[in-house]
Amino acid sequence: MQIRVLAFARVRELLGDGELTFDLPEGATIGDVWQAAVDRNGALGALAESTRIARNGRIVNDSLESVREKDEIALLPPVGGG
Amino acid sequence: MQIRVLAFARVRELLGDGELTFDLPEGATIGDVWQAAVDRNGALGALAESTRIARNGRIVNDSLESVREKDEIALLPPVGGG
Amino acid sequence: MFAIVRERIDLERISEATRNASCGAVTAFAGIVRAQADDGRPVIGLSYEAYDLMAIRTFEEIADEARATFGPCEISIVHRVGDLDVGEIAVAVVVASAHRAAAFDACEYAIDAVKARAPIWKRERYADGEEFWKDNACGQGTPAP
Amino acid sequence: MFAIVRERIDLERISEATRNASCGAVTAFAGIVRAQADDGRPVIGLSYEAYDLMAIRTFEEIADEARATFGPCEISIVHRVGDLDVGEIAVAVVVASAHRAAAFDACEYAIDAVKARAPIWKRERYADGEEFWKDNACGQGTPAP
Repeated sequence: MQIRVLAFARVRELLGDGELTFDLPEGATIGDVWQAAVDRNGALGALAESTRIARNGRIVNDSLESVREKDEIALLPPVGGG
Repeated sequence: MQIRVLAFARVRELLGDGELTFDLPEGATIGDVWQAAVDRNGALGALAESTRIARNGRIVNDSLESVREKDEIALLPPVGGG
Repeated sequence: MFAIVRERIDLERISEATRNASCGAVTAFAGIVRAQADDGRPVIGLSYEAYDLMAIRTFEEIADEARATFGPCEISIVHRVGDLDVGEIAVAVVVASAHRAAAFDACEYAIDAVKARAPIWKRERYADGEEFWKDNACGQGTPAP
Repeated sequence: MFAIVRERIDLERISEATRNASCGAVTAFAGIVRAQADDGRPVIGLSYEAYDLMAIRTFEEIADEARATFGPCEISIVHRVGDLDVGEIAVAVVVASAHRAAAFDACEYAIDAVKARAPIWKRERYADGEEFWKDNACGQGTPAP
């Protein structure tokens, strides 16, 4: 299935684009999305501890949560608003 | 001597004007200024406890402090800014 | 900026006049004319008067006290006088500082002090035509006589 | 008003959009682009980006939390994105309330929360041409993988 992935700030820079489409098997999880991102650029691995992932605008705390076609997954490095 | 007296809010209303000139003897005190005001309208007497007096823009705490020609004396009822 | 004004108060303009390139944080307080008195009585507006010279000096003193207590910052205090309608800004305090905690503390200190002792008076005008002087406090100092 | 904007932020306009006739107190915080980084390095500007949809939802949650904690009030949170110059407003929080103590508390709560967890990113641009992402915090939640 096609999963829409948004990437911001330094994660965006490492992935080369702020909006990507990942092709993942049915039943893929949040953890699989992250792994697919790291497969695109291994340098992302160093950001694993500090990156949060949101699914349809809400933070996901369980990397085993599955994703569905049409989900919008966002990769969020440490924030710096204000 | 001629003393310039400013009156504000309800004190102004009781004295009929916001800017008055009192004719007081040399050596007159802050207390004498207040008494001259009460002489103009006895209803001011009820405001004695709540009224403050400033001389040239600074609060005077001693009613025996003397006033001088060209002083600007202000009669200040309870404040309500903001 | 310390001022008594007759015109409409604009928070953005005061903020721009207060902050500089070293200020990362601006805090502001605006006191607005409410449609109801504290007892719920409908209000159509407020009328303010001030002893301008002493009010501005009092604003300066309050700003000095805030800086002595909360650290260096830029402070503006502007109070409007004359007849104000419901929803209009009567007073604005703006503090610009390097960091925000001090800016909040200084702003709250300043508005509390302005209300407690600046020589400014407020008349509440009610929907039924009555009007009354509305006091906050007796100001500083001891009684007059 | 909860918004991510690309245009200049005007505190007065946000204040007018936030307050109503029952609000006697408006408090505001504006975060300004400073000419120096925390380490003193000269800064020529900041660039912000946001995950708009989630940022606005986060602003709404923060406002709900502030109301639950400090009582009823109107809250606006507006953050600007794009390239900002020194002295420009990056973020504004405006709180309108019947009384001022709650308005100050809610405003400070909201800006602290915005900085800690809204999905917004900041790049500091230095006078020497270098640029770095400047973090406040890791946001809410647990690590990704």
